[in-house]
This record gives sequence, C-alpha cells and structure tokens, in this order.
Amino acid sequence: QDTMYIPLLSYRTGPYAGSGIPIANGMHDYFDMLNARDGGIGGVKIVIEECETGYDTQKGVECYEGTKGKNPLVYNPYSTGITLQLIPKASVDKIPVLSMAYGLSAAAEGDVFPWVFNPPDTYWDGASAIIKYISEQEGGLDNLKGKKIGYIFLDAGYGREPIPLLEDLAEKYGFELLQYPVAGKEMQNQSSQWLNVRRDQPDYMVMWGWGAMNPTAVKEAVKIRFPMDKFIGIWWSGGDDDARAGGAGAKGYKTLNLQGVGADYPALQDIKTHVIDAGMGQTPESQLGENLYNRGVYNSVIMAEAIRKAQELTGKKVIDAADMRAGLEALEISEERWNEIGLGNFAPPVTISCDNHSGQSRVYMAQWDGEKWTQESDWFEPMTDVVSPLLEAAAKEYVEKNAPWPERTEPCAGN
Amino acid sequence: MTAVEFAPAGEEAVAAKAPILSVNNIEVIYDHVILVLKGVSLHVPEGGIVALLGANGAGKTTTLKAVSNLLGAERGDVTKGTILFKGERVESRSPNELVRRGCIQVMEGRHCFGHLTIEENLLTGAFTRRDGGAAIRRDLELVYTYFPRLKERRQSQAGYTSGGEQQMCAIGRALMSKPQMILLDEPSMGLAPQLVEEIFEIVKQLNVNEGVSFLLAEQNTNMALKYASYGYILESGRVVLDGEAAGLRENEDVKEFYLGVGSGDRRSFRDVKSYRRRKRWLS
Amino acid sequence: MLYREAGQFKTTYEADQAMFPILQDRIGIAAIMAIALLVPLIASDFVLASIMIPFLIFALATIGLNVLTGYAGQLSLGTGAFMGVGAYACYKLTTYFPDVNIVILVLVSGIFSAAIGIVFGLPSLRIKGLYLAVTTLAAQFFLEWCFIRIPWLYNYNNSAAIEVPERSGFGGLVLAGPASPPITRYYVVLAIVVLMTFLVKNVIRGHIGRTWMMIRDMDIAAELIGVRPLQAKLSAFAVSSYICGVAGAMMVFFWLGAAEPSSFSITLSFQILFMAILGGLGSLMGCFFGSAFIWVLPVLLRTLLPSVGIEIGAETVEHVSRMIIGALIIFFLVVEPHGLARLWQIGKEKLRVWPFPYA
Amino acid sequence: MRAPADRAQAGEVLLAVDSITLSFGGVRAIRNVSFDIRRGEIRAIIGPNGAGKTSMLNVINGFYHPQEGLITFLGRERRRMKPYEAANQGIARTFQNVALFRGMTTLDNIMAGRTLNMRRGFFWQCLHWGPALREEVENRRKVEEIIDFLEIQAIRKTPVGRLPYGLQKRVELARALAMEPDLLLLDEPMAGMNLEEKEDMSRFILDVNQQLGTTIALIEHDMGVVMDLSDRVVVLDDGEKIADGVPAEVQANQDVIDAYLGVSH
Amino acid sequence: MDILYQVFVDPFVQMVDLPDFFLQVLWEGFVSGVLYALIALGFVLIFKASGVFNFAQGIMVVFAALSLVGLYALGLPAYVALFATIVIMGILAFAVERVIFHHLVNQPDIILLMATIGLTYFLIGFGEFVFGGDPKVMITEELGLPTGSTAFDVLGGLVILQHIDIAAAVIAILMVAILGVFFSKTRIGRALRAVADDHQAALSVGISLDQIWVIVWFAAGIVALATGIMWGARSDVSFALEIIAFKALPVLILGGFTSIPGAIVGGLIIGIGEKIGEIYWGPLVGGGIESWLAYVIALVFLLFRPQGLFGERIIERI
Ligand SMILES: Nc1ncnc2c1ncn2[C@@H]1O[C@H](COP(=O)(O)OP(=O)(O)OP(=O)(O)O)[C@@H](O)[C@H]1O
Ligand SMILES: Nc1ncnc2c1ncn2[C@@H]1O[C@H](COP(=O)(O)OP(=O)(O)OP(=O)(O)O)[C@@H](O)[C@H]1O
Ligand SMILES: [Mg+2]
Ligand SMILES: [Mg+2]
Repeated sequence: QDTMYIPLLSYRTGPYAGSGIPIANGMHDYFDMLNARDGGIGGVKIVIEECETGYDTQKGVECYEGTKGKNPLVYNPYSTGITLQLIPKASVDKIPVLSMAYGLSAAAEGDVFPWVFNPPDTYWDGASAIIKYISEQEGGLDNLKGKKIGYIFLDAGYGREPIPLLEDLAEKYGFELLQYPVAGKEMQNQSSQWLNVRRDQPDYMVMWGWGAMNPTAVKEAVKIRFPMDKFIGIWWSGGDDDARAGGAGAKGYKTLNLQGVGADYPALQDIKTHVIDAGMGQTPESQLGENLYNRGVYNSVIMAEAIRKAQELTGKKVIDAADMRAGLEALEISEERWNEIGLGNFAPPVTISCDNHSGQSRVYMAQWDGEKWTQESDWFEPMTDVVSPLLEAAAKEYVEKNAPWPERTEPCAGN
Repeated sequence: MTAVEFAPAGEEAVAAKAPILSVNNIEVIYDHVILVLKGVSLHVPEGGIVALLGANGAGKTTTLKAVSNLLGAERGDVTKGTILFKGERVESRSPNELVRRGCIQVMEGRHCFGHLTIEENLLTGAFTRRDGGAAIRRDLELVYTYFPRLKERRQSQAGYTSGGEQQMCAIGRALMSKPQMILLDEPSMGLAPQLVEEIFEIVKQLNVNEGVSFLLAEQNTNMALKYASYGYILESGRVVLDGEAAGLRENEDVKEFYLGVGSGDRRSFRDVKSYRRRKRWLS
Repeated sequence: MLYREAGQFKTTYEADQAMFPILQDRIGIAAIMAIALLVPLIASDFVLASIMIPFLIFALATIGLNVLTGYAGQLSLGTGAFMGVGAYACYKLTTYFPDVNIVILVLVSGIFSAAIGIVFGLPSLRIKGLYLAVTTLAAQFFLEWCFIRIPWLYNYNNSAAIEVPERSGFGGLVLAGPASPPITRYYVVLAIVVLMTFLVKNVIRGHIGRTWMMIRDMDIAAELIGVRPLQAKLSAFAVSSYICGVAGAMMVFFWLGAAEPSSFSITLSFQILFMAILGGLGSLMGCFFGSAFIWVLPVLLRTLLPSVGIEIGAETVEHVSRMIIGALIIFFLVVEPHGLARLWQIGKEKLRVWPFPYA
Repeated sequence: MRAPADRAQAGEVLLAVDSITLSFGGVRAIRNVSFDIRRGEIRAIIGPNGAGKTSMLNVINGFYHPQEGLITFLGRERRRMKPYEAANQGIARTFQNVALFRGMTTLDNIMAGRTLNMRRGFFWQCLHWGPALREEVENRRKVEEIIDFLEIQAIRKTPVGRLPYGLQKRVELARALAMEPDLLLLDEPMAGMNLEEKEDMSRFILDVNQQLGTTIALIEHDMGVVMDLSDRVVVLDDGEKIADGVPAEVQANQDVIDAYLGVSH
Repeated sequence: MDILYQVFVDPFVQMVDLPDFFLQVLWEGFVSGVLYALIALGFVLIFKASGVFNFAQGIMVVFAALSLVGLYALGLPAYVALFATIVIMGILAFAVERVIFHHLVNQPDIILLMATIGLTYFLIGFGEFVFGGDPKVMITEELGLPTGSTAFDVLGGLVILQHIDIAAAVIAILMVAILGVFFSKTRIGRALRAVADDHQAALSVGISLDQIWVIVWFAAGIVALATGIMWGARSDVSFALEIIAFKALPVLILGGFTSIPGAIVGGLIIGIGEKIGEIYWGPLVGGGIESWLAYVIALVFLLFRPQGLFGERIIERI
C-alpha cells in the first residue's frame, strides 16, 4: 500500500493554541477529506502526522529531526521562529519548507531559497497591502504624509519581520511609524502598550499578533475606545475567537485576508460529510468555515495541488520530497482549478515560479460585524512594485550574512 | 517552688501499675540501609519516670522518635516490633494524634519556632487542647513560674534567645499540652547547674502531683538516676542493662563509666590521663 | 557481592583522594565512556541530533547550575540568560573571527557569560535564598530584553534570530552549520562535556569547591572559619556562568543551529533547574541523570506513546507526557527527595551490603 | 604541672576585652564587661542562661559588633573586625548549636578548617595535580593527625548530618583545631555528653592546651569540668561581670553561688 | 546634557502636561498591582503556612478559571459552576496533601519547590487534556460581575475606569483583610507560622500538618479562583495566563514572602512603578522594559531590606 507522508508541526497546547487549533484542524481535515472522498491524490493516500510543537522552536526542531527520516514531502512549521531554523536545514536535507504567508519574506526569492516557499503572499506584501488600504481610506498615498500609524506586534521573529518594510514605506510616504512591541510572556498584559497608544493617538493601528495576544489586544483597544475600524490586523490576527473576545465593542475591527470565510464551498461541505459527520478529526462543527480554519484548508490545498503537479511532472504516483519541490515550483491554481476542487471564489489564482516562490496574490480586507467576518473591500494587489526589489535586496543580504550559503543547483522544472 | 518529698517507687508499685508505654523489640532503619535500633524493648509504668542512658549514638533519640512517630520526617522506619501507648498500638498513628492522646516529645536540640515569640511558642504547645482559653492562660502562667527567665523574654523572637532560654522554651511548650506522658530528650543540655536541678524538680513535681509519666533520655546520669525509678542502658542500638535506678546506681560498671565514682572519690577531669579503650558491654 | 570495596587498600592520600577510588567505579566509568564513544555506530541521526547531543549539552548546563545552586547554595533562575550570553558571544566572535576554530570560540565565549554572571552575583552578598532568586530573575529578564533590543548582537538581522554559519575545523570537518553531520557534532560535544565535567569535578574536590559547600551549608560558620563570602560566592557565580555560557554556545552551534531570544527564556532556566534538582543538587552524576530524565524521557514518551497506543492526537501525546513527567517528578521526590543521584547512592550502598538488607 | 594559680600569673595578655557593651534593640546582652585572656591559659566563662556568654564569644570573633568598648588581640586594638579577619588572625571556635557543614563528610568538614592554609589558584585546582595535589595531600596529613588525635577515624567519610550529637561536637572541635589557632573559643563543647565522653573531651582540651600551647576560652555549664580544667574563670550574669579569678575563688564567691551555682555546690 | 534632560526632566514634564493621562496611568498601574497582589497572595498563603514556595499557584489560577468556564459550558448555571469549582479546588487541595506533601515533611525548601513544579507539569497536562488548549471567554456577566466602563472628565481630559477593575480591587482588598486577620489573630494562624518554621517541631507539639496543609491549599485554591476570574475577565482564559504568575515573584519578594499586607503593598509598588517606568522612561531605551523593571525595583528594595518590606527578619544567630 503506497502512501505519501506529510508531517504537520502543529500546536494545540500552550499560549498560541488559540490560533493553532483551527489552523491544524483545517489542514488536517482537508487531507482526510481527500483520502476519504478520492482515495488520496492520484490514488495514493496521504498520511498526515501531527507533531506538537507548542510554538516552541526547540520542540519544532525536534519534531523536524524526528520525522525527517520518514520521507516527508514537505514541512509546514507554522511558526516564523521554526521556519527560520528550518530554512538552512531544508536545503541540506533537500526537503521543501512551505511557510504559507509567514516566515522569512525574502524566501520568496526562489533563486536563493530553492527549498522554501511562502505563497500566496509574504509578510511584506501584507504590510504593503495594509498601508495601501489605509492610503485608500485617506484618499491616496500622498495623504499619508504626517499621519501616525501605530504598529503593535509580537516581539519575536514573526512580529519583527515586516518592520524593515514598514520603515521603508514610512520614509517613502512620510507617515510616522510608532512601534509597540509585546513580549511573548506579556501577551495577556498589554495595558502599557495601549496606554501608550492612547497618549500617542495614532490615526491607525496595525497589528501583527498571534495566539493569546490577539484577543487581549482587541479587548484593550475597546477599553481605550480606539476607533475599531482603524485597527487592522494582519491575516493571522483575524481568528473568529480573537475578535469575539472584544464583545460588542469589537465591531468594526479589520483584518487583512487571503481567502474566503464561511462554509459555503462544496469542498468544505465535503469535509463536513466525509470528515466531521463521519466522526473523524477533532473539528467542532461550528468551527468549519471560520477564518483560520479556512486558512488551514487553503494551506492544504496548496500542498495537494503541488503533489498533483509533481505527479504530473514526474509521471510517478508516489513522489518524493525533491519531486514535491518541483511541484511547488510549478504550482498554478487558476480560477478554473479553484472551481474544480470545489473552492470557487475561495481565493484568487495562485502562481508560483522558480524565481518567485510567493506569487504575491491579491488580498482583501475583512471586517468583524460583531458575529462573523465580512468582506469589506475588493480583492486588491499588494504594492508589488515596491516590495519586489526590497525582497531581492533582503535575500542578497541574507546570503551575505550566512556565508557560505549554497548556490542554487536545482534545475527549474516548471513554467 | 515547693519541694516535694520524693522517693523512687518501689518494685511492687511498678509491677502493680500497667505500663503506659511499652516498646517491644523494635528495629529502626534510616535511609533504607542504616540499621540503628536492633531490637529495643522497654516499658514505662503509669506514673513512672524511666531513664534511658547510653553513650553518643547509642540510639536514645531514635528510640524516642520512634515512639512519638517523628522518624518519618527523618526518613527512618520502624521495621519490626510494636509500640503500645495506653495499651493501643501507635506505630501508624500520626504524631498529632499521639499528642492528643497525651504523649508529647521534647526534641533534642531545642527546635523552637524561630520566628515566633517565646509566648507564641508556648501557645503552640496548647494547639491540641480543647479546654478553653482560660485554662491555657493559667498553664501559661504556670510555665512562667517554672521559668521566670521566659517571662522576661516573652516578646522576643525565639530565634534570638540564648541556648538555655530556648531549652526552657521547648520544655515549657511541651508542658502546655497537658500531657500524660512526656518523652524528654536531654532536657538538661546547655542549662546552668541551678536550672538543671530545677528542671528535674519540675519533672518530679509533675510526676507526683499530676501523675505524668516520663521517658527521659539523659546524659547527666547522676541526675537521671536520682530522679528515675527505673533505667535502661543502651549501647549501639541494643539494651544492654536495665534495672531499678537504685540498683543501677550501685552497679560497678555504671559507677565507673556513667557516674564517675569508680573506686573511691570523684576523679578530677585533669587526672584522666589516657584515652583508655574502655570495656563495653558489647563488642 | 559485586560491589565491594573490601580488599582494596589505599596506601597514599593521593590514592584515597582519587576521583574514583573504588575499582568497580573505575570499571563502570570506563564502560560508560566506551558506550558513549560507540553510540554513533548504532544510533540514527535522530537519536544523535535530538537525544544525545541535547542530553549532553543540558547535562553540562546543569553542571553549571549545580556549581552555583547545588554546591554554593545560591539559587539561580537565570541559567537560560547566562546560556544566552554564551551563545551570543560565540556568534559575535565567529562573525569577527570566522577562521578561528569554532570549538575554541565556544570555550572562549564562556568567559563573557562569566563576567556577566559576576555582575549579577554581586547582590548575593546581601540577599539570600529565595530572595536571591529575584536577582537572577532580574538578570534573566534583563538579558532576554537585551537579546532583543541590541540588534548588534544578532548582526542586525530582521528577525532578531541568529543562525549558525557553516564552520569547519580539525582538518576540514564541518563542525557547525546546517551541513555538519550529527556524528561530528556529537563527538565534539562529548569531548567538551567530558573535559568540563572532569575539570569541574577537580575544582569541587579541592579547596575551592569546599569553600563553596561551606557557604552553602552554613555561611556564617564559613565566614568565621576564614572564608571571604564575597570571593567565594562570586567565584561560584563566575564558574557557573562560564559553564552555562559554554553550554549555551554549544546549544546553538552544535544542536539547534539557530536561536531567537526566546530560546533563552525563563522556560530554559527552569528546565535546567528541574534537571539539577531532580538529578540531585550537589552531585555531578545527578546532572546527567536529571538531564536524561527531563530531556530524554519526554522525547521518548513523545515518540513511543503513539507507537504503543491506538491512534491518539499529537497534542494528547503532549498532554499525557506532561502528566507523566509531572507525576514522575513527584513520585521520585516522594521516594527520594535528594534526587536520582541519591537514589543511585542508596542503590550502591544496598549492593555493598548485599545479600543482607542493611548494614 | 604547675598549679593553676601559678599559671595564671604567667604569660602575656593575648586578648583583652575592654568595657564591652552590646545591645540588641532593648536587650542589653553585655554591659560594660572587661577581662583578659593570657597566652597559654584555659579561661572559662560561666554564667546563667542568657548571661551573654555566647554573645561575648561572638564579639571576640567579630560576628557581633559591640556598641562600645575595645578589643585588643595580639597587641592590636580594634573596635570591630570582620569574622574572616578574626579567623585570619588565629581565632577559631566551636558553636553552641552545632554549626557543622551538614552536607559534607567529616573529613571535608575538618579540611574546611584548613581553608586558610590552602592557596593554590584556580588553574591548578582544575587539574588537581602538581602543586594543588601536593598541597591537598599535605593538608590532608595534618587533618589525619587531628583525626587520630580525636579518635574519629571511623567516621571519616560519614556525612556529619548522620552523626549523633556528641560526635558532631567532636568533629567541630577537630575543625577548629585544624585551623591551628592561637586562641580557641569553645562554646559548651561538652553539652549532651555523658561522663565518659566528657572525660575524653577534657583530655583532648588539656592536650590541645598543653601540647600545642593553644590558648582556650571555654564556656561550660558542668562545674566539675570548669573547676578542673580552667586556670581562671570569669562569671557573667545578666550581661555583667560578677566575678573573675581562679576557680576556687570563684566557687566561693557568694554572688556566683546566688546567681549561678545554687546552694548545693 | 540632553540625555540628562531626557532622563530627569522630560518624563515629569510629560506627567504635568497631560495630567488626565497620568491619572489613567496611575489607575492602570493600581489595577495591575492589585491583580499581581492577588496572585502573590496565593503564594504567600502557602509559603507562610508551610514554607513551601508554591510554583503551581500560577497554574492553579488557570485551572480554577478553566474549571469554572468549562463547567459553565457543560450547561451548569453560573453560580452552581462557581460552587462546583470551589469543590474542585478543595479536592485538589486534599489530593495535593495526600499524594505529595504528606510524604515530604521536613524536607528542604528547594525539594518542596520542586514538588510543586512537578504538580505544575501535571496540572498543565491534565488541564489541557480535559479542557483543551483553546482560549475561553470568562463568564463575567453571568457571575454578576460588572462590565462596561465609566469615563470621568478630570483635569481637562478623560479617565476611563473599567467596572471589572474596580470589582477586582475591592475583592483583593477584602481577601487581604480577611486573610490577614486569620493569620495574626487565630490559633490556626499561629500554628501555620509554626509549621513554616520547623515541620518536625510542629509535628512534635501535635500540630496536624495534614490538616493544616489541606486548609491552606484550599484557601490558596480559592484565592486562585478569584484571581482567575479577574484576570480572565481582562484578557481571556487560557494557559497563556500561567506566565503572568511570574509577575507575582517580584511582588512577593518586595513585600516579603511571609506578609499578607506585603503582598498588596508590593503589588501596588510594582504595578504602579512598572507602568510609570514603562510609559515615561521606557521609550528612552526602546520600550518593553516592563518585563524586567519589576525585578529591578524589587532588587533595589532588597538591597536595603534583604527580607523584603514586610518579611520576617532573617534570623542570623550562631
Ligand atoms: N537521619 C539519620 N540518618 C542516618 N543515620 C542516623 C540519622 N539519625 C541518626 N542516625 C544514626 O543513628 C545512630 C543513633 O543516633 P541517635 O541520635 O539516636 O543517638 P543518641 O543516643 O541520641 O546520641 P546523642 O547522645 O549523641 O544524642 C547514630 O549512629 C547515628 O549515626
Ligand atoms: N542577635 C540577637 N538579637 C537579639 N537578642 C539577642 C541576640 N543575641 C543574643 N541575644 C540575647 O542576649 C542575651 C544573651 O545571649 P547569649 O546567647 O549570649 O547567652 P548565653 O550566656 O550564651 O546563654 P546560654 O548559656 O543559655 O547559652 C539573651 O537574652 C539573648 O536572648
Ligand atoms: Mg540524642
Ligand atoms: Mg550560649
């Protein structure tokens, strides 16, 4: 019985479990559904194994070491810290790392990081999109001048990742960037940061929060009566529970988003019938269709489609990690394809290429209406033109700092 | 303090009374491997004073702790034998139950509660009592009459009082529980000569007036045998000699090694010329 | 019968003061060393990289803490930060001196954490016991903050993380970096740990070690005997931090390959403290026991639990293994409060008197 | 052997305390006490409980700092010293409540007394070889002499926490002796011992005094021991000095009888 | 010169400039101080009564809050759930005594500390096993606790007071008062302090350690529950809360391990001190100094009073 093996570095315990659980559920359930409905991908079942990291880098590395002997196709670290650890290892061990919309932004440069993928957008894309959105609210990029934008973030690799870009944009467009770091262990005790926010009176607040940080921040913002429609989270700060914690006052809170919410997609209904109703998995039915759950599904769609692509490219049914890399590099999910897999209008087309491992897809702004997320803006492009050169420069810098960094030798298989 | 005429109870008297405490053939092991008591048996008659004598390390403290069930706290175990207090097995009773039943120990080395004042220390002794504040007050005053020095220092933290004051405090604390039986471990240690005598007078008084029984581990053999009715001598965890106190006082070996009145008068400490390896009952 | 010292006479004080005065112990230690050297022959990369290497590194860090807490009696909760100082020092050193053998740099980097350790050890003259823990906690949190707030430390990386560059030495062996094979790193770590353990053991049984223990057991009496408390305490802080620093540098360079500030958080400090206490304060052997217990056991539980039971989720494994660890900690403390090393000791004493149950 | 009275006259003054006053908050533990200790004598300090005897020793070796008064040791006057300085100058002591290092073996405890004699630095200690080993062995030899002297060979490797009280006191004496002090302060060395053990201990104290020439200050409640061993006795009561002189004098002093000895002696 | 100005003058200028904001900062500091004090109070209780430094206090807070919310989610009415949680804390206290401390009489402090760490591990595993790791919302309203906020116009600005914070302050002060009286005035209180000094001697005078320990652990459990409710209402109930417990350490140390009033005074000093420090001085060094400022404040106090502000004098006598 042939199978393909994918380890999931998940976290259902610890301070970040609140965000980690729906993600892990979404990722897991999609593959379970494929196995149940289609008998796997290309007739080969996918074996999913979760390894609990607790968002702890040490444990994450241990999970990696513990599973890499089992022919894994790809790693999903789900922590920027762990991703950073795995990046150098991946190119040595020749196993792709898929850090979907998180991790090292510069990893989008496929020429430098052949084994790392971060579709559909990098953090820098996200940050630029938020600034772009704000500028539209203000009536144009020129109006950003003199504005104060506050940035509250988890003081770890994750929250620090977009800072260089934000600083760059601040300089370019003349707004003032105010930083409010939140230490990991102070996540639930943010009153100082929000007092500072109250004093500084920024026009907008941008948040890079995760886990228990999100609900606390939303509550604090409500507490100081910050206008919620000027409080914008990155796509990871958009858990349904995160916003719900703020109660009625949280209405108006916004989050950047990558995919649709709600369970009105055929594929999600398949998950309901084949997985949830069949008593598999751990997802409570109410969670199906929540934002972070759907994010998990999206993550698995990318893997599944890459596997299909790899099978197509190599003609093999059971592929290995190297094939998976080629598959990822040639990944293309067009609108039709989204429809085919039962996720029409779920997300815009995604295209990855050898030199662009991110794809810089379109995003939209979602808003909390007090009960659920609603689409607030149209899908729009991040500021690709600004971000791309910066990514290139950052990748170059990474190579310099980590000399000797191996040259790319992997051939470009796809488009 | 009123002096009470005191005569050691006669043989018949002892035999007539049932033992309040009897220890039968107990064995104690520390830390799972160190065997310290090797079959010790002893009996304390109701209303009697029994002395437990022996060199350093003979196992006196261990015996007392075995009785009061404090060995657990030192990772020691009674592995064999039985201990009966007022006719009931008590090996598995908790120390506080024993105190409630009237058997209390004064530990060697004082063990006062350093952060509590002397008075609070004394009051903790009355923890198990249920006979009301007034009675406790009365006994507190009584202890103060026994030890006037304590009254002077009643508000000082015990940790800062002198060695002797702590010793008084420990004894006074035990008295506060209104016990029927006291296990006294080296009560005279570190006390001024005058006080030593007073302590023994107190023992005698309690014994005669209140009928309290005593098991007394003491190095001051002279004193102990003067006040006790019966004595046991312990060597390396075994009872090697026991008998009426009067009889023990006349025993030549006891005289030589414990009383220092071998042949003739008291020797001067200056005149002990050599470290003679002295005869032991065992070994 | 097997474990008897009868018939082994010592004729000199040198022999009596040898590290392993008993023949059986010498045989035992030789056997352990042989096994340690041969482990890579049979062990998989996972065992080497995720069990053996961290096990040794944690054991070393525990030794560091044990010097301070177990031998000198100064409770420290800042081990993690001191390890961090070593790690960052080593990172900076190798940035400036990329050609110097990394092993040397690892050993040198401990000096930096020793210096920091001394600074934070100063209040110990006045503050004692659990209260002293606050000083070390201040060190922990302050240093952790520095690791984030001083970008120079991580070469201005965006992520505030440090990544180990490739470093080779000893004739072309790749010692550090993602490309270095676990087996090389294992031997390097083993060599350092054995060497340091040996040195520490020597210090402990000499007069410096005795001074520490005097301070631990009764600082007032020690002072009345002529020990200068400040000197004794600071030297303990220095030695302890040095060892922790080296362990921290090894942790990053020979095990994790990268680190963020949160790698040196209070959690790490506690982890090391657990190892020290559970292994047995004031015992070097205990450090290895403790490290095995706290590090290896959970890893084994995590890998073994799924393979024995029916399908259980990864997080359930985590929960159950936590419960088991917690219960085991309590169990061992109840059985022997003075740690696994003491249990071992009792075992040996039992062996010595065997077949009799006690002496 | 010279008669005690005779010895008392001889010898220079090794230590003199002059008008010492020590109080803790309201408690006046020592009030204006002066006396001296001559080289080579055994000087007893007696008095009822809480008289301030232990506090006096604490003042002498620097653990307490008196509010008033001077201490002259080896001809140098000082108001206070650090405890480790006192040790450096040659003052050693034992404690009323045994203050051994409970986590260490008997041997290590006694070796601890040699700390001041061991100076090899860190480098050699790490190697435990060469000079460090030589130094260690030399000191060990000295310690073994003391162990033989006090007859505690059997418990050399026993952790002191496990020893019975009496032996602990003896180990403490050994530790103090290991310091090879000029002045040895003994605080109730024989408390909790039976006669036989007291005799042994007396022998040790006398031998230390006579063979090694160590000056001894002795606190003890056993009058027999005090009268037999000491050359001169100072009596404290409630912080004040009430008598000072040779044993016979003191024993006959009515104040002393009232405050301390009680009628029967 | 400039730096001197920034450090020594500018922060005060800011305070005076925005007096309403300064008041708000003080209030926030006061509130977090009260909450720290609540956690510290649990520690003090157990330490004072048994000499055990209860590392598990933090997790007990989470455990209590989770039980409450979990039971409510099962459909129990809020007050029944509250009562059931109190029962659970009682059972926990009993189990802790039976299984752990009963066997560890007379052991050194650090061993007892270690045992509570074992307990922490166990409770985290057990709690997550039973309740899952996802954060839950505290049932503030259902318990009849006030929600919402009131804004006051003072000094030309707004000062916003959360009702729940006021409730927390009232509850904390009540608890401190009750426990303070209990410890200093009752027979049990005296016995508790005796146990902390010397287990063996306490046993020898007939104090039942078993009973005492169940009592204090139960009391600490209730304090933990109160703490859990208050903290839970501020953020939400999840295992991340456990980390907050570290904040209690400097409070404890500053106030003195054995002093109940010390917990509240220490809490206020730390709470207000760290807020003011973070807001007015933090920006000079890049912010985030809150994470260590509390410890440094405690350290400075300790240098002058090694036993903390209200702690019992450390007895040094020989
Ligand atoms: N906690 C312990 N662990 C191991 N051995 C112990 C322990 N306590 C006592 N012992 C050993 O038990 C033996 C008896 O000790 P014990 O204290 O009962 O003697 P003792 O007769 O009271 O002596 P002393 O007169 O000196 O007080 C001693 O040899 C001692 O070494
Ligand atoms: N550090 C201190 N703080 C407060 N009071 C103290 C301190 N040290 C000693 N005292 C008090 O001073 C007095 C003298 O104490 P000291 O220990 O010197 O007596 P002592 O003569 O040695 O008595 P004993 O024969 O009982 O040992 C005592 O009342 C004691 O309580
Ligand atoms: Mg004894
Ligand atoms: Mg004294």
